[in-house]
Amino acid sequence: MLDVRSATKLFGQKAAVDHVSMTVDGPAFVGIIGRSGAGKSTFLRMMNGLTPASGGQILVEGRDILALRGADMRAWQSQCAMIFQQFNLVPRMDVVSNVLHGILNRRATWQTVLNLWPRADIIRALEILDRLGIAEQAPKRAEALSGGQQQRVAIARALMQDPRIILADEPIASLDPMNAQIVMDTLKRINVEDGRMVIANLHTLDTARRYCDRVIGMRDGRVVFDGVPAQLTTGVARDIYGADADFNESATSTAIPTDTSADAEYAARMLA
Amino acid sequence: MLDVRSATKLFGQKAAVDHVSMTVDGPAFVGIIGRSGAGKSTFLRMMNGLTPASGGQILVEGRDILALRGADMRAWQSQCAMIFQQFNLVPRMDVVSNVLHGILNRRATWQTVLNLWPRADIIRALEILDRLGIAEQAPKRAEALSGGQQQRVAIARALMQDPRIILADEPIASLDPMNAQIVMDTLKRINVEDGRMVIANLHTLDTARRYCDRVIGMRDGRVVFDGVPAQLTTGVARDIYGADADFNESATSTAIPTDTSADAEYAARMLA
Amino acid sequence: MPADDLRDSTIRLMTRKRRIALAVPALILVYLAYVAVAFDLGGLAQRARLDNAAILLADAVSHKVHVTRDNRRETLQVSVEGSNRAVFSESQIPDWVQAQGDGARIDLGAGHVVTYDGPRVVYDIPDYGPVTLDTSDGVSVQVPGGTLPDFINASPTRATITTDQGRVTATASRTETLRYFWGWEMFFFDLSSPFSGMTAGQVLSTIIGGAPLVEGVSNLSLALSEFWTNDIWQHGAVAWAIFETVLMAFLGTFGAAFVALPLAFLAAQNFTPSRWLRFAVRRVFDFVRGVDALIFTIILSRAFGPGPLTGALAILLTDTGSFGKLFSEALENVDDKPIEGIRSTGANAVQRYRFGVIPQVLPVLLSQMLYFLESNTRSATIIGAITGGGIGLLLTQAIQTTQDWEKVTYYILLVIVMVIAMDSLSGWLRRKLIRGA
Amino acid sequence: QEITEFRIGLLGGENAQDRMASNECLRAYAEEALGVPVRLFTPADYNGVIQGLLGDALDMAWLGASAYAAVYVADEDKIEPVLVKTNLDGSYTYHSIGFARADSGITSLDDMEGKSFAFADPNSTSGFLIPNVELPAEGYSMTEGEYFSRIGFSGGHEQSIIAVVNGDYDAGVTWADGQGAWEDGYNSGALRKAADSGIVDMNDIVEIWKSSPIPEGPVVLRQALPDDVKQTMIDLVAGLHDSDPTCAYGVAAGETAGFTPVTHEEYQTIIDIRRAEMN
Amino acid sequence: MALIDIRDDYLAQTRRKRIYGGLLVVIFVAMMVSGFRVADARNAGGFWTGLSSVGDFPADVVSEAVAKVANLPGHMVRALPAMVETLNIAVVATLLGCMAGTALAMGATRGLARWPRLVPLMRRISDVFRAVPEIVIALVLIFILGGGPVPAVIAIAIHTAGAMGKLFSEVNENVDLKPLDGLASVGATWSQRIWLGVIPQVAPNYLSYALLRLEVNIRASAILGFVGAGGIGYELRNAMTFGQGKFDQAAAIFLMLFAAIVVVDQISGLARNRLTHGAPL
Ligand SMILES: Nc1ncnc2c1ncn2[C@@H]1O[C@H](COP(=O)(O)OP(=O)(O)OP(=O)(O)O)[C@@H](O)[C@H]1O
Ligand SMILES: Nc1ncnc2c1ncn2[C@@H]1O[C@H](COP(=O)(O)OP(=O)(O)OP(=O)(O)O)[C@@H](O)[C@H]1O
Ligand SMILES: [Mg+2]
Ligand SMILES: [Mg+2]
Repeated sequence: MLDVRSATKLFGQKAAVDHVSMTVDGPAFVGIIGRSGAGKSTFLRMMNGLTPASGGQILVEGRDILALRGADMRAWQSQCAMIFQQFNLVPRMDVVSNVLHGILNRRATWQTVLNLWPRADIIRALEILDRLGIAEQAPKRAEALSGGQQQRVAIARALMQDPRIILADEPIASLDPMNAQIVMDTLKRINVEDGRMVIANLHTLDTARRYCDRVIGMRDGRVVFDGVPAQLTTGVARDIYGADADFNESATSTAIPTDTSADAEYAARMLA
Repeated sequence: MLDVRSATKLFGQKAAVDHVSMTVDGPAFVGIIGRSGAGKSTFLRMMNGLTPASGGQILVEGRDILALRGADMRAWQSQCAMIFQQFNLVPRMDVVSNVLHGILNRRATWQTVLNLWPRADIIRALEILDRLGIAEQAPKRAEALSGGQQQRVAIARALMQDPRIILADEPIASLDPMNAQIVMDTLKRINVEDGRMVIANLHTLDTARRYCDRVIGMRDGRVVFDGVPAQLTTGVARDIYGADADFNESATSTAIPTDTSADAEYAARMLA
Repeated sequence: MPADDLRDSTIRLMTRKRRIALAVPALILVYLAYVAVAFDLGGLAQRARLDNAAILLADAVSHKVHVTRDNRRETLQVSVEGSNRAVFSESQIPDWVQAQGDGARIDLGAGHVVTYDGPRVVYDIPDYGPVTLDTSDGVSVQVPGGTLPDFINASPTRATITTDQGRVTATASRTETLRYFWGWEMFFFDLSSPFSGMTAGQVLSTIIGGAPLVEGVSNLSLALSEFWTNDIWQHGAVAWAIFETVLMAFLGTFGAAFVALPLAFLAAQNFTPSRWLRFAVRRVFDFVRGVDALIFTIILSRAFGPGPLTGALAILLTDTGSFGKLFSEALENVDDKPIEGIRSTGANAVQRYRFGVIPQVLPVLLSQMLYFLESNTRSATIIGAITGGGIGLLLTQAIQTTQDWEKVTYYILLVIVMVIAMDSLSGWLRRKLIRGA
Repeated sequence: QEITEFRIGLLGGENAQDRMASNECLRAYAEEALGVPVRLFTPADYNGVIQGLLGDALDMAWLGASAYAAVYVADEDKIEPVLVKTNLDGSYTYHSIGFARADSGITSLDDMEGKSFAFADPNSTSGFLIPNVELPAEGYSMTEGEYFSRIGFSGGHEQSIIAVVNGDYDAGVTWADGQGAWEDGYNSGALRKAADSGIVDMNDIVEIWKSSPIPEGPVVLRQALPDDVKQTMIDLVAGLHDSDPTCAYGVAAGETAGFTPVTHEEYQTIIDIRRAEMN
Repeated sequence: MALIDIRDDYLAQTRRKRIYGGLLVVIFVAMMVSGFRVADARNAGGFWTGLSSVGDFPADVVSEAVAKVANLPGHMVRALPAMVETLNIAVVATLLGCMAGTALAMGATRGLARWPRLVPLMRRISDVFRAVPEIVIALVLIFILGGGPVPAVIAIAIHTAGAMGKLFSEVNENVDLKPLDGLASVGATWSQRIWLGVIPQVAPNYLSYALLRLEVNIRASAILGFVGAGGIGYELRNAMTFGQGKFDQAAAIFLMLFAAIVVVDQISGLARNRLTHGAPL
């Protein structure tokens, strides 16, 4: 289904993505890990067409999407949804409109610009929001929502696109543990229930271990690990992150601690 | 030396300072504590003449400074320096100029307005800055300095006034623990070495205990405690702050913890 | 399925949004349609004279030389743009005009030749034939075909032939032939100058190595002074006009700042406790701002007559209003802390303003003044057109007399350069002064 | 008393630079004769000169009759008329000429019903004051909408000609000496200038009305000037035609037989007419 | 650094500042004084002699207006259509100018422009549009199109487009680009990205600037009336120029124009206050 061949992106002299190759067959949940600057975001942006590639091919069902231009590229983008760390919603517009933006490419420009959405589209947007448990927020402005809710709106926009592939660039990096869990659970559900491929950049090992079918490690633009979560030992992680023996996994963890009594106590004292 | 007799300040019906009386003989370091709204700032501002009093007397060497007006009042202000929580420097002017503002009252207006300071004054300002360890900052603009440095400039301005009394209104409230210590040490040094009286509003008990010769507790505009730091038990503090049994002193502490090894370790790991 | 009422309310919301999204452009369109009717756009399309635009464009980049015969006095004169001040002397007459007996042969190029022969004029037009105009008794026209083509406009007393190469006009009193040339004529030196007629290379070599054209004056300074006093383009006078315009803007802007600053204190809440005084001062600001520099120009021209001072004072008055408003807003935004700090040292009121207020507001005021300086340069151009000063007057009058479009173009370019220069200057000063103050 | 400088105001009709240039010789002569700096001013319109005279900012100007009346009405003691330009035949009158486009089919005012009509400047004698009085007297109402559909001011004589040629107005009025041939635009006047410069081909416009003779506007001096200064300037301008005909041509804006003395009485009629125009 | 060095450095710096500052003040004062004297010398009337008669003209107008106060309402009613025309000129020109200015701003902002290479060109176009005074464009257009409101509309709109092009692109620079990336990722076209991603963010600022511009443009359209572009300025000029005898009319027209300016000022001030204090769109 997805066949990446030697995909490369140069910024000036520097290779942000350096001859990356991989193949994904079915609708897998793929996690990409690696430290800051490893090229994770650049790779996803190349796949989505936000950043033009410098070389290589990315074949999706036999078609090289890196070679697409103009309207063809936009048509591809409409099938390949992207979720961002900062949600990238239009803050001053309401939630439904933001979700409807997912089908911008399939409606006439003048129609979208004048806000003339067909009733059926609106109903579908509401159904998607309902599925993600935020239908109540529909009429509110996006900026009025919490981070977790905004990310779910972004996922709803992605679902509105009815995409074959969902790309997620550190989707939970700006969320608190509680919301992070909800968002990751949602993505997993979409992956399993709808059979859509999800490729997610993740910055914590335990999230990758917990949700992914397959984990890819990047370092300096290259793929340095490609395997199942079980193979992701602390030693391997050290290699990926280029960390020395001090490397402490929990420092990067965003999992919700099971024992929160100490915090609760502190909070109670503060509020008193 | 200082004899406060029933000093009172009414704002409308409300007495912000309510018949405060006290006597200070030598050049003591006096701390005033009390919760927000207790009238600490108002009392200092009355002493400095920034806020006219509603009643009572404050005798300094026999002269009632609350009765002063116009040029006399300004002459008194020039002998009674004030240090503010927010430093109250002129941010766009350089450090030396800010220090020189301490002697505005003693130089001809036209001279100061044209910024024509005698060489001797500039040299003295630089010496004071040197004594406070910030001579290097002399040519910079005040706004370019860190909070702690700005507060030391404010102290330098106070010293430039060559005052008999230095009033300090929560001088360390907007500083981090490190800078807070430097500023308080500086004030103490001035108090001890130069023999100038310092009256400081403080919002933490441990600072008061550590630096003051005498502590005055205010509540609702009245003096509710007047004694040496040793008498300042947790029970007394509860009275002053009107707090109940939950009162936990360390919550208000800004002292630098003695054992910082844990932090240092963490920092080292992060920087690695 | 989401709850029905939620769905309905959302759809209602979207419908409302859609209505707004359609209504706003619709309203704008309706308004524009109303205005189009009110402004008679349809009639305008008919009235528009695109040939005027063509004349304007052609004239802006070209000039014409007139060959005029006075039919009563029987004299011939060759001049640029028909101006009395640009008449070719005997020796300067260009070689495409050749005197022959009681007339002349004028070569308009591309085979077009006009011959003056006493009261008769023959215009030989290639591919058409000779056209003869006779001015001895009224004006009679003879053409090869017998029927008048539409490039000839003739009446018993006057005839005009217009071709791509030039134009011939004949009346009983005079006959005139015009030939068009590219470029601005005599931009550097007029006909009376010793440099007249030289090519750029010749001028350069004369300046560098040539023997002095006038005893005791170097060729360079001669060239400069000839350029400066050029009779046709009057570069010196134009430079003065530009200077006057900038002067009006400069004096007006900074003068206004001086007047407005003390008054702004009276209008600022934190410096003037009296509500009534504040209200009064603010209304004065509003009034002078609302009256507009234009009206002041007219009012002041009674007292001071025409000239740059009147314009400067008009700008000064208007901007006092604008600055008063802006400055008082800046003053209301000052931070009280430095003022209090200064006060606590025993400083008097003057010192408090000097150190507590001025350093805070000065950058704001300065930057506003410099913004105004640029826009006032433009206003000064307009005011000059009304009071009679500066480049504005030259420009508007050149436009209104609709003849010298090349000068109009020249002035417009100068105005654009002047405004952009003032814009850059004020931007540069803003960066310099405000960073370093 | 002494004067320190002498200021001459020049009325519009030509662009400012050309006005300056044509009067430069007069300035130089005056400077020599008076022994003080003499300066020329070129306000943008009639009103600029009027205000300058009223405010004592100008010492001398050559006004139109109506503009003279405007100053006189505002302040009787401000200026005095001293000289007037004479035509080649010795008369000192000119005419207000009504004109229209030849292709409009309009040949007289009778064809103007429901058409638009352009005046020049509110302070112009021939371009406003006289036609505004004579036309109603001939039965053509000057109330907008009664006879003419629209009546407006173009701003000046040139603008009137351009406006009519452009079709903004169906007809307009401007000035001419009424001597010489129509096809030349007469001997002098706004039509002549426009025809000479090629703005208009005289074949394209027709005359539809001509006023009774209008007195040429006076050269005026500020009354408060010292007598010797006044006399010097009067002598200078009156003698200009003999001493330097080229200069006189420039100052008079055309062929002239010179300047002759004139008195206030010559303009009493115009003043009365102007008074009648006031609200 | 030793104190002595710091001291010398500082003293040298103070000296330098004093000299520069003093020089700056001296130059500025000299420019003001000599500028004033040049202007005074080149003016027909002198400043000091004219000062006493500054009130003459207004006094003439006021006394005549007071004497004929009964005429004022009539004059106002007669000038009403011209007033409406002036307002229409200003509104249409602001509308068209702001639209063109928006287009210029979108093309002149790095990161938003459809054709990034044209950014410098767009900026120069704004600069030139801004630099040409309205009166110049209006007069040229009057020559081509004939007198009337349309040349004024075009002239003011061109200037407004230039001014707004600059202001709007300054607003655009602060725009949050994240929503744009979001829209790009779903395959939105450039116009959809701009309309849905940028416009909602900048609309309050744009509107506020546009309202401010409307105030300016009302004055500009009145001024253009002075040179023959129609509207109230034309009426005012004719009455004012005639002088004694029609001052009552001039006063009436002036009062009406002034009232209109004040009213629009107030309304737009209120509207801008609401916009900046974040009322929903
Ligand atoms: N627009 C750009 N121009 C130049 N260099 C860029 C650009 N975008 C990314 N880079 C560089 O490319 C490299 C890869 O960046 P990328 O954002 O893909 O890393 P990442 O793995 O997503 O890191 P992070 O975890 O910080 O998001 C980095 O060195 C970065 O500095
Ligand atoms: N200018 C004023 N006008 C009216 N009331 C005032 C004014 N300044 C202070 N007060 C009131 O006077 C009382 C004493 O205020 P003051 O600032 O002296 O307290 P404080 O002890 O310094 O508190 P904090 O720790 O918050 O600075 C408060 O109730 C305050 O609201
Ligand atoms: Mg990234
Ligand atoms: Mg306080």
